[in-house]
Amino acid sequence: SGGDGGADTAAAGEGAITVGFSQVGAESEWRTANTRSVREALAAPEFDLRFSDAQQKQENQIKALRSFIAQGVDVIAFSPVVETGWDTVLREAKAAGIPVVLTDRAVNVSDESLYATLVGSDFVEEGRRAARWLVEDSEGEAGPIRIVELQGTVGSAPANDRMRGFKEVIDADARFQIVRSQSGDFTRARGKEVMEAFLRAEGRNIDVLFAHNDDMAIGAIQAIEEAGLKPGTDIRIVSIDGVRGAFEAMKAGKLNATVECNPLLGPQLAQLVRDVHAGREVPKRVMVEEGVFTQDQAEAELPNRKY
Amino acid sequence: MTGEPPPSLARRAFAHPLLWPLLALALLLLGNGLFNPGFLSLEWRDGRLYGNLVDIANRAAPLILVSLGMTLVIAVRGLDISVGAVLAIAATVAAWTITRMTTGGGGLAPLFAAIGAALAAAALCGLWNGLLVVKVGMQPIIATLILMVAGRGVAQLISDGQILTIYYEPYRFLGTGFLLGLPFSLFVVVAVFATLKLLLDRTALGLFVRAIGYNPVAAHVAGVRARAITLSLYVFSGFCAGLAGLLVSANVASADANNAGQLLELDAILAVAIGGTALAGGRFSLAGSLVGALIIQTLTTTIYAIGVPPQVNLVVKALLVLAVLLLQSPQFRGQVRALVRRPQRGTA
Amino acid sequence: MSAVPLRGLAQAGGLGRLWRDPRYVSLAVTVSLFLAMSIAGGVLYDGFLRPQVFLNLFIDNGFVLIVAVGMTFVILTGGIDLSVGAVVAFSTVLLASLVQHHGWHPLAAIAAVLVLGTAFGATMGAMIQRYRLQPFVVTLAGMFLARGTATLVSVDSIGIDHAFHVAVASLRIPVGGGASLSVGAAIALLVMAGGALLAGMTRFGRAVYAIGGNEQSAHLMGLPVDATLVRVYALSGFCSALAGVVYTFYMLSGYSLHASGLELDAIAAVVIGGTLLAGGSGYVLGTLFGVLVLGLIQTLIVFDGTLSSWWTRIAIGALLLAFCLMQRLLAKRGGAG
Amino acid sequence: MSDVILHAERLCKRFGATRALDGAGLTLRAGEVHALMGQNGAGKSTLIKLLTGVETPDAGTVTLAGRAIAPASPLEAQHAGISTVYQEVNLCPNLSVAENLFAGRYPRRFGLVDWARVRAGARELLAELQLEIDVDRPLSSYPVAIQQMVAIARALGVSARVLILDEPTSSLDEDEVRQLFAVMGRLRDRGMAILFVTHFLDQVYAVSDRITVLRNGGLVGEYLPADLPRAALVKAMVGREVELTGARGASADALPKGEVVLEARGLGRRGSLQPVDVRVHAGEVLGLGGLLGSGRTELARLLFGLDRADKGELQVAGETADLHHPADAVARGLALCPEERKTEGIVAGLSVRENIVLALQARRGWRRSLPRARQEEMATRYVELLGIRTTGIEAPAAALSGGNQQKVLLARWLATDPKLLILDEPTRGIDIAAKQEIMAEVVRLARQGMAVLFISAEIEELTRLGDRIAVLRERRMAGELPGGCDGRQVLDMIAGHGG
Ligand SMILES: Nc1ncnc2c1ncn2[C@@H]1O[C@H](COP(=O)(O)OP(=O)(O)OP(=O)(O)O)[C@@H](O)[C@H]1O
Ligand SMILES: Nc1ncnc2c1ncn2[C@@H]1O[C@H](COP(=O)(O)OP(=O)(O)OP(=O)(O)O)[C@@H](O)[C@H]1O
Ligand SMILES: [Mg+2]
Ligand SMILES: [Mg+2]
Repeated sequence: SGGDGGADTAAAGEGAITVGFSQVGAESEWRTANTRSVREALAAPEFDLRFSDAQQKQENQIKALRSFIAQGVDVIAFSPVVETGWDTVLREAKAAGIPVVLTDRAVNVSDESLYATLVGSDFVEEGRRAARWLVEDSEGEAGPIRIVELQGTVGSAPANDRMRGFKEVIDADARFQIVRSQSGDFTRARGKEVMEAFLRAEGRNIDVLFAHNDDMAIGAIQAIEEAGLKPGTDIRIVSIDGVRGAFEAMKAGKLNATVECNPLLGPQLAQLVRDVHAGREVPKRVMVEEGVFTQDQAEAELPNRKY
Repeated sequence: MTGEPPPSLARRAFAHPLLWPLLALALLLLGNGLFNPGFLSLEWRDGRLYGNLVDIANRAAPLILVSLGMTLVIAVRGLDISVGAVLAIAATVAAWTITRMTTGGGGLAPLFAAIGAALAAAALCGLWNGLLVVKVGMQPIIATLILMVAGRGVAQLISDGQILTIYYEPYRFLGTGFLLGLPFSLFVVVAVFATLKLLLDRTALGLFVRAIGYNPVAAHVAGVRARAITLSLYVFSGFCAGLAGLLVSANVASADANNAGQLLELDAILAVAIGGTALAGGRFSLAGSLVGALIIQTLTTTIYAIGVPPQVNLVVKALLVLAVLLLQSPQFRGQVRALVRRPQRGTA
Repeated sequence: MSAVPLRGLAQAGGLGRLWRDPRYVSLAVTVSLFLAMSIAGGVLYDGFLRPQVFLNLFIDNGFVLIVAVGMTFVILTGGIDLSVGAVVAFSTVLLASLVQHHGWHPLAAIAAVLVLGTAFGATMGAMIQRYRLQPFVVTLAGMFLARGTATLVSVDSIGIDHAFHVAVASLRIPVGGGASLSVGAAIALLVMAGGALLAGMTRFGRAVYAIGGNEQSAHLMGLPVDATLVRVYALSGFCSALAGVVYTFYMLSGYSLHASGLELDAIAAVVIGGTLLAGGSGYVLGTLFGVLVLGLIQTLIVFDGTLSSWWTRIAIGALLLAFCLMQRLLAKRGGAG
Repeated sequence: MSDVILHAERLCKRFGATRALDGAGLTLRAGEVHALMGQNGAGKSTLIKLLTGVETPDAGTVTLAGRAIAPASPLEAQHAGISTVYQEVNLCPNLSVAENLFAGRYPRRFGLVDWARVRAGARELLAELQLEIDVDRPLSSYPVAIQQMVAIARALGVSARVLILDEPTSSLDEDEVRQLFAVMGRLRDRGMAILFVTHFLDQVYAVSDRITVLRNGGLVGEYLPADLPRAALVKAMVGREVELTGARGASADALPKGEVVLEARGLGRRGSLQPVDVRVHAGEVLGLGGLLGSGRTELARLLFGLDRADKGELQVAGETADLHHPADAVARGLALCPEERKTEGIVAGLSVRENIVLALQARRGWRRSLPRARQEEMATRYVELLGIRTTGIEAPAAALSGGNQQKVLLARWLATDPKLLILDEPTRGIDIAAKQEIMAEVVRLARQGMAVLFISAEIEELTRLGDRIAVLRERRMAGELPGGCDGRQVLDMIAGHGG
């Protein structure tokens, strides 16, 4: 909890690197794990962490960045809520001579030199991976394979990108067909509700469910069970994130695959901050280690899951 | 709530404030039925009733509960925008209690403990709101805004930011169980609604609530304990949100402190307003709010059922809400009538 | 209605009177509490009392202030406008789309956005007035509509890189001591001043107060109630669109999810600033302080820099509570004395 | 008739089942004060609303200076030259007095409201009515009487051809009424036509040049005061003969005094009332007189627990009573019919029945609901007893005429069968016949053992009704007089000279 962070900050020595970190919020387990990883990695005495939570609002994040600049921190790191709209404030940071490290998501800026580096995942690639798993898994099957899609929050970057990546691969194969697509707002409750409606409208003609995150998939699994079908068998399910709940579902045979989107990038971030502060050359894009997990790996992997 | 004098039955039905919300609901369902013939069908399978109508009622249950509490708060010139956060707190407290207790063993003890703890926490939240409004004299929207902002934080504090998953079957029954072939949540709604109706119609509470809403000063002068009643209505609103929290968390077998009940306050107020309750206080209708909540859920289900692309959802919802509102406005109906009659008058 | 306190000052012997008149007490309390909170921040955190920190309040909350000024008028009539955040988002998306995808000059796009926003507000006002619908529901539908239309224009966020827009966005107006204001903040301050003048010194503004006091009486007194109501919502629509424009200067992007929940921030700012939600009482100047208080709470929390996500929420709630409690208690005492 | 300014003919107006106006008419001439008379609910206010565009007539014509008009809003009527004070104070409580006087027609400079001129103008207007108050304070901080004067001043401020005053004097005391009449006289001499509604016959004969009488929404006739003695006027209004003599028979001293129901010793409140002693016995009517702002309402509020006393002691039926809430007072058998009908009395959204049972129900508590049949029986009884003109007991109180609302309020408190009934200006706005009935009812209740504290601005009412008369002056008790005394004695004590 928050109190520990405070104590560490107080203990930080004079020469510590002051890092201002602006997090998106605490909207999901994934995010909480991400926050925890960053906090733990930057709790070392060599850092002095200023943490700020934006409550999912870009305005708040920009306010936080301005405050960091006003406080004169050494390095700014943040997970952008959205891709656009960062030019002005990043320019201010640059003018103040504060290097910026992006985590988790990319930003769209006119001038690439406005940030030092990005460590994080690629949502489009995650969508592609989910689709590739599906294509492999459907080898030898005859079409049409009817897919329903549970989208994330309308307009959000992960939703847009995961949809794009998924379609890109699926569209190349004529057997696949997305019959219904609706937003489940990244939540279990919505995921369940929307899946119920899908099942009601399509009856038993759904072959595959693609959910933009695990939570919606978990909600949808309940809906499928309540409708008297077997998730994972009657309807194959692939989702993204790789949270603990997804592994449990895979272990129970209810979820077929999850594409990992690894939130534990704290240690990588800490190293980058060190390098950037020391003026060392860093790569512009650092990927987090991620994989695709299926039911056979679930049992072995479950104990390793921290979130 | 008001008992009109009894002229002709037809006239009374026509003037009944529930007529237009009900008509709107009927039109929505009918439209759905036309678009998709299977929509209105009900099916008896494995001793249960299945169908979109059951789904709608079941899904709407939490919203109905919250709207009932909101109706009474609004009736006394208040507002409670913390219901979503209170729902999240109740859900989290319930899940937390269960995770604590089920490690010790099974039985029904965890179920009752969870229900009790969640409802107590929710009622306490309501009491807090009520005290800020009644004792401190804050404006209701700000008083409840405080809990709206902080409440989710408290819920996340309890859950440590995790989605608490509930592996305990008896609890799931609240959200997914069936009784006599109908979803259990419907019984909760009916029980709360009937109790309220009895309480408000058979005792003097309904009269007092309306008196306070129309003219708090006059009610006070007449000896009505306006402040105590207002306070207890906030408690009740919290309690309703707590009940809704139980249903929601039991339905998905987990408590999501951040997302449970997100934007619920808006939907609830919308339901209350569609149901014909005056947001300025005084006139209120519990049945109207119930119908209003059903209308909102039907809208949502309609959007899913007809396969509206997600980016058009909001526009469709907006247009449907506007249509419902206009249908209810006597001025608008008058205008339409005048338009229809004009050609006739020309011939006459 | 800043004009009135000033008048009071000039007329009857300065602050003493201002403090005693119950109508200004709450405003005075709000201002004093804001100052007290700033000083507390200065004591607790290094560098908090730098001028730029306070100017940032205006820079970062400029669009909130603009929206809140429009909202003040709506609330003064006893109404409410929930569509503001959505109209801001819609304006940013439309503006960005016109500039980036359709090759409009930003100035032309700005004009179009302002006209559309005003018309949108006026339409809602006309529905509320003509069909006697409750403002809450009409503007809620308006919120769905505006946000929905924004997603129809584009689900993706659109970055704006037109030279003019970028130049305006990065323009800083120095105010001495190395501190500076953005164009958006300057516009917000102008809107605030204009709003105060409009509320306190014009027939329109006074009609707004009269309607909030008692709509029926205002009608019987021969005030143009219907026209005023429509204009108030049009004004709020205009302010939201203008806030959208300022937002694009702030973010250089248009996005349908921008400014989510802004309506609540704006309402909260207005009410914290001392305006009665029931209508008829309050000051535009109070709204300014409402916005500043909300901004200051954010700033305090960022300066603290140790709070985890949930503690941030609880801290915001607690600071809000502390502020409102003090405000109530002090205003009660001041009003009585 | 060249001097006819406003002429209305065969006006009809229905509200649902109510025929508020049914063929009423009126002729107003330049340079006259014209009294419009009728019982409560006769349609006077409705007629005025039709003339001024608040409501539109179902049938009938209105001509102003020979041209047919159909004002669609009060604003249009104002532009046409009709300035109006409506029956209930219809100003904005949140605005300052000065603003209320000038709203809608502010003097402006460079397009902006010129506040300096607004305030100067406000003081000038009020000075005409000899009223010196702080024009910057919000209107709501003044009692109804002052608000009424402000409303009148606002109407005077418009250079209109027609001035309409709907019961302007009901809440004013004699001094204020005299000021108002002086102003009306001046305006008439300037050629203005003034329409004036009142229930005080004295005032009618004191100022009016002509009288129009309405009954049940229809026109009874137009008369010259000289041709219409009081009895005939009352008969024209009511439709039958009405006994106008005092309701009181025996002199007060002859009555045996019951036990003390309420006793206040040194009861006071900082800033509103100096410590006073009051004692009321069962079976007696204590009249309470005083000028505007003398503290009568404040005393009533203290006795009822609406305000908290910070000095002194209150005993009800021999027991010390610490009243925190009106409910405490109600539980002890006290009742207060408040002065401010609109804000503190009537609950406009509730039906007549609900308004009548409200206080009784509050006393019984929320659990023990009065059976519907008893509510209806009770409401019907009081509607008949007090002659409340309504379409039925389920009609919303908002649909009742002002006087009838006042009767509903009285019924509410009578229904609680209190030990002590405090009536703060209960006859305000009530027609002459109803006033007789109410006063008779008060006396009857007192004879049955109820104690009554009767606050009134009318000395005649006090002397006729009071077994004793207490007088407040400048927020302290000025003295007490026996019932049935000479009105002039009371007047002297109220004004603070002579005694
Ligand atoms: N808005 C309304 N709706 C229904 N009925 C109404 C309405 N306004 C007036 N009435 C009815 O019309 C009748 C005439 O009312 P009006 O107010 O004109 O009486 P009045 O002569 O002014 O009485 P008073 O002396 O008590 O003021 C009454 O019976 C009243 O109940
Ligand atoms: N002429 C006046 N000028 C200024 N303020 C007044 C005047 N008359 C009354 N007030 C204010 O009105 C308030 C209420 O007075 P209160 O109601 O007790 O008087 P009252 O004796 O009941 O007279 P009434 O009921 O006839 O108005 C007081 O606070 C007083 O300050
Ligand atoms: Mg009248
Ligand atoms: Mg009085």
